[in-house]
Amino acid sequence: MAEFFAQYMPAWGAYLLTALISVALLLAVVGLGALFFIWAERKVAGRIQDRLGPTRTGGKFGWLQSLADGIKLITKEDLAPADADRLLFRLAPYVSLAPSYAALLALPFADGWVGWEINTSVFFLLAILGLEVFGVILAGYASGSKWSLFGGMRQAAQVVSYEVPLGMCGVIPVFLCGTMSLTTIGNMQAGWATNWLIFHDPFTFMVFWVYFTCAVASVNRAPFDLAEAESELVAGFHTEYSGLRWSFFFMAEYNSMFVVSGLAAVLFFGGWNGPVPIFASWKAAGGGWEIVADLAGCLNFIGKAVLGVMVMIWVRWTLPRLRIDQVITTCLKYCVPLAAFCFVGALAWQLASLPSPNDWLSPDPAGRAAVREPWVERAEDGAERSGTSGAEELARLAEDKR
Amino acid sequence: MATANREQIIELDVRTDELLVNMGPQHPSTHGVLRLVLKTDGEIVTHVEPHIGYLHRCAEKIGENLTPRQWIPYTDRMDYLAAMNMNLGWSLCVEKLLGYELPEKARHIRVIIAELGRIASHLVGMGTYGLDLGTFSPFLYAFREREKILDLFEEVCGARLTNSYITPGGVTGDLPAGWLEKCEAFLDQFVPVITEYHTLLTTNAIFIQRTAGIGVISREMAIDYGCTGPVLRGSGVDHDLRRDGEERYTEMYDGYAFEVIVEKDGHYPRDHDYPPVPPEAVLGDCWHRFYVRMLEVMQAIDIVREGIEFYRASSGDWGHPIKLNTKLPKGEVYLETECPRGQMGFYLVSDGSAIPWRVRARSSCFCNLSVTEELCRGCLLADVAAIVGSLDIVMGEIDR
Amino acid sequence: MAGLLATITVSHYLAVGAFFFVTGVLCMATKRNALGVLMGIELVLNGANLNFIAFGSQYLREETLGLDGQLIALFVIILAAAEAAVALAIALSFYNAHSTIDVDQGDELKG
Amino acid sequence: MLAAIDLHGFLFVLFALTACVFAAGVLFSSNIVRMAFNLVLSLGSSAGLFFLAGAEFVGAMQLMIYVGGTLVLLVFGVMLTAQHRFLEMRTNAGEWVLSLLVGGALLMVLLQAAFSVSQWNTPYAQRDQVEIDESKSATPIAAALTGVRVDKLEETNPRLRAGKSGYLMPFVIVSMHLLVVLVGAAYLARPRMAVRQMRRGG
Amino acid sequence: MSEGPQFLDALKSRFGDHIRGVNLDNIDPWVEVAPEAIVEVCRFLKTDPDARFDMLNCISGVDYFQPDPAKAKRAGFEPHLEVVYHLSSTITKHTLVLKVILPRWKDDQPGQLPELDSVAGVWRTADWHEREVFDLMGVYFRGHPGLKRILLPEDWEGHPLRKDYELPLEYHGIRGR
Repeated sequence: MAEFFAQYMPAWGAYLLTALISVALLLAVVGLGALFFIWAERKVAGRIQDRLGPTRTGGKFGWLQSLADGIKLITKEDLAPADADRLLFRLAPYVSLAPSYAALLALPFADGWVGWEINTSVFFLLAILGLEVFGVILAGYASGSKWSLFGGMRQAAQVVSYEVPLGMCGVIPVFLCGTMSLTTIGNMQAGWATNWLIFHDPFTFMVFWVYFTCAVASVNRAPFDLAEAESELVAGFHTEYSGLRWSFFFMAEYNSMFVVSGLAAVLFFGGWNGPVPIFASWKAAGGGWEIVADLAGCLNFIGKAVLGVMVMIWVRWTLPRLRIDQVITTCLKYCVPLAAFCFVGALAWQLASLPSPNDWLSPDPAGRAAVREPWVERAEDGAERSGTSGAEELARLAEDKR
Repeated sequence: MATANREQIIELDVRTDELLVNMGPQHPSTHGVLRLVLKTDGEIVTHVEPHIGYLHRCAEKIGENLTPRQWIPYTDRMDYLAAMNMNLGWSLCVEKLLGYELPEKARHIRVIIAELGRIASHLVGMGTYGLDLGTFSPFLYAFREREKILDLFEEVCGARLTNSYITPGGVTGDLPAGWLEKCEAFLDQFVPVITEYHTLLTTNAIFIQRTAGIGVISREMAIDYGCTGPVLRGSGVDHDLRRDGEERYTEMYDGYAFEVIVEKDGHYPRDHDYPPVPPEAVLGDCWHRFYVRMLEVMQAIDIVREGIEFYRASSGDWGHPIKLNTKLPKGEVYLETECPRGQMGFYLVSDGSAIPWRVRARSSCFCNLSVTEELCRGCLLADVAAIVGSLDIVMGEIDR
Repeated sequence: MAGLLATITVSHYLAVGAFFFVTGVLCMATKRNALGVLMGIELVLNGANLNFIAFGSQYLREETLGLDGQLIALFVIILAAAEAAVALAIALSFYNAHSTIDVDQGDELKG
Repeated sequence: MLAAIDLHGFLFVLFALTACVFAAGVLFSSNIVRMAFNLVLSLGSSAGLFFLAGAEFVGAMQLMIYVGGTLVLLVFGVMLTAQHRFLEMRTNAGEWVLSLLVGGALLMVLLQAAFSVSQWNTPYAQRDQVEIDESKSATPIAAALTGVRVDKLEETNPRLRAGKSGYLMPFVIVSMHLLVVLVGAAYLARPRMAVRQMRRGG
Repeated sequence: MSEGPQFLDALKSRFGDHIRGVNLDNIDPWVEVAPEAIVEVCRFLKTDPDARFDMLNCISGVDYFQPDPAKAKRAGFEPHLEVVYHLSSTITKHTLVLKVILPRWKDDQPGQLPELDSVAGVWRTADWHEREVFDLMGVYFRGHPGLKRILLPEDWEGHPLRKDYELPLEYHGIRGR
């Protein structure tokens, strides 16, 4: 995009403009996403509970309810308790929101529609989502309230434990595709739904559920919402917060939900590639058609991610909360061993070249082997030139990869 | 299922600082204005001290200045979730002093109303217990049904919460025309709804994990602490005043067929059409208390159905409330009734005037709550909410 | 400043690394809180890591350490994690025994 | 491309400044929780420096293990032992002066060393032309761990190019070390006290 | 309302003079026990195989005092305090009422609370009930594990269920009357 703008203006301006557009778009995802998800949560919860949810504000379905809430929150007094560590208390919501927002940087919305094309984006996403916990811990500590402190401690224990199985689940699609780049992983699942990694083999199917459980736990949603556990800790880490600062925690929470669901969509559900390859030919046509195809892909991706968020909402309004020791045991006793088992299983499936549904449905898979990282070619060149054992090994590696 | 002397060792792997935490009086899971002062070591609660009295409204002192009928509204405000049953207890106590014989029809009205009150009360108990464990939806499902019962109450007496319907000498008015049909219609649609509650709570894996084996009150402990109602029966004590109480109360249930909901040899009387007891559950734990309540709802439905039949068959009138200034004979009486939350007792001392010399209300929740101190020692912070919730207390009744 | 902007070299990375190192050493020297000392160690290790990364970066020099720099940085990070776990365990165990985390009071060698 | 503004330089200054400022914050704050908070930001900024230097995997690793894991653990420890009397432990002024003098001298020496070598000091002219991919994706790093070197393909020295045993041995050593360390940590923090509670069932 | 005479007889023969009277005419018959014997009587009633009063339902205090001197003459009782124990059994389903008569003030000195032995060692539920009686009626229970106010604030003065109680003029700046 920067090159495109550079034709019309100085280079620095083009760069700035590009950056601004990306930032604005991602901020819109955070802001509008939070508005929509809070509204959706209230509507879905209402329906689950035989109520209507918001109905008046903004017309028939209470569309503007979240916006009205937002206005109310902005006008509310921003209180800090007397015992609080003022500086950290004020900073904590931003510390919570920033990583959640930064995670969107590396999340591709369609082929190439990504804020920052980074080769290790799966890893980066998981890493930066883990940082969100700092905001919660700081809020818990700085509030000067014991309930908040409990919330912060619970969150610390929970997130550190759940990062392990979450990472293990994320690794499985990574090694199936041979890359950590989300864009590449998404593109490799082009074609029919059978090419989605969740249907690749029984182990990936199983690991998706482990991933989803851990994702719910890592974004602190019921039944793992121990840090805010209303009936035990009043409101946990955000007990003492009010007004806009309070709402930042919620923006961070909903955004993280969107990010983990989006990650699930890319890792397991083909990302922007629909169950039916309608736009494949458009994409190939290039030019304006390509943009249309990408737009459709983007909507497809957002739809999948929103679906994930909706499932989380559904779960929240259905299940009771676990106890802290049960949360940790669930992680250590079930999630970690299951993830490890699926890891080994999926590895074995791949090594034994066992079939995946795509093999007989579309004999010429669209994606999988198409990705060649640049170094592979250089490695092949080098192997030709030198003929040394190490390079040969590398060439063989590259061959396997194909 | 019944394990004796289960010993639990709680390990404190890292010694942390002891925190003194004030749970309540404003706390989401203390059911009103209960204040628990907790000493915790990390998440483990080492000491609990309940502080009550935040809702003390001097009901007993007020009772010394009012005639028995005037005091009826004050009984409403004790257990405001089962106001009808409170009215009933006080009315029976006054009638016992007066030696009043109740007409047949009034007796059946009272049974119907009292059992509906039991259902309404247990629905709140169930719903708020869900809240304590972090699930919101069953609470609203419970209130949805409770509202229908309150609608029925409203039709009978004009009030939904503080009914003052049952009164010494009978009730304040006959059941309105067509009410019985509405009541039956309600019961018919209510029975299948209970399955929902069982799906969402009783048989839910997380619910069982959170309640089974938690807060175990042994038989002896329950009796020793004076626990009554579902808390007592949840510990396996076969004691229900509707069957074992004194005659003035039990004769109300003459002709009604019901079994006391208590576990015998691993089985509850009605459990053929109910989810089985999970293997993790220990007799006397939170799960059993909850389960007893759920079964009592079902039992109350049957009693109401019977009551409706009896009412239709009965003749006579619905009783005559005593005059406001009826002179009470000199003497003293004590009467306990089986209210939803336990045995609610009223003690009335009369010096021969129309106004009692002394009125005393023996609160069931008061005794049930006194167990927490021993029960919560060594449990986790989250269990405190689960345990206190399973006792199903109403602060209005405790503080009076 | 303008010149600096255009010409980031290995030396600049080394300077930042040096600053980290010195800060870390000072932390270790001055902090009385055991966990503060631990944080100083983390700073020192991170300073070292910066140097490895700088020498291994192909953006900065023609002659680089290549992937060795990054690999060593990875090892350092992992070892730092292990070290933090042990140090934390020691600190907590020290706290259990002495009810303080002031390292100045930890001169007796029994728990 | 976009030569007029040196993005790399700008971001470097940004990250380096924040990293240094927060590192100094660790040193100068006396409240342990604020120290931890400063350390988080400082290490996060240095992860940014890693990204700038092209070590994206290491940068993400820094974020995940260092910041997300180790420091959360550290803060957890802080909270477990955070009594008010330990939250603020001040060092006396004499110690401060002495250590700042020594530290300043050390910093001078190190800076002198950093800028003295001309090879390190000269800007890399072809930087804009560099297309690096080895360090950006994880596979070459993993290959290098096993001794297969992608980045040494152009190496003329056959011993270097052919690759060595790689880092498998250190990797195994580190793994064993980690295992021992975790067992040791668990042992150190083992249960010392046990509260016995009788729970009676009927 | 079965009044098993066997344990009443046993009670009488065992405690003799400590059983001050048995009133079987009242609607709820009651047994009056001497203050010094209350713990022993309760322990006997709890363990006696015929009685098995394992549950203490209620402890109530009743203040027999007519503050209005005009009515006091017709009141028909001497000023005194009664502590009433309502017992029942979950096994035999018996009920029983015990009464202890105490002076309104210890040694007839106003302000000195009358004393009675605590039965908290017999039934643990007595703990809270006795606290309530102490709080509202002003009876000091000797040997109670932690006798302090339960319903009223700990710094409240007076015992409101006494007939001569007057509401304080103010409490922490709140107007009382």
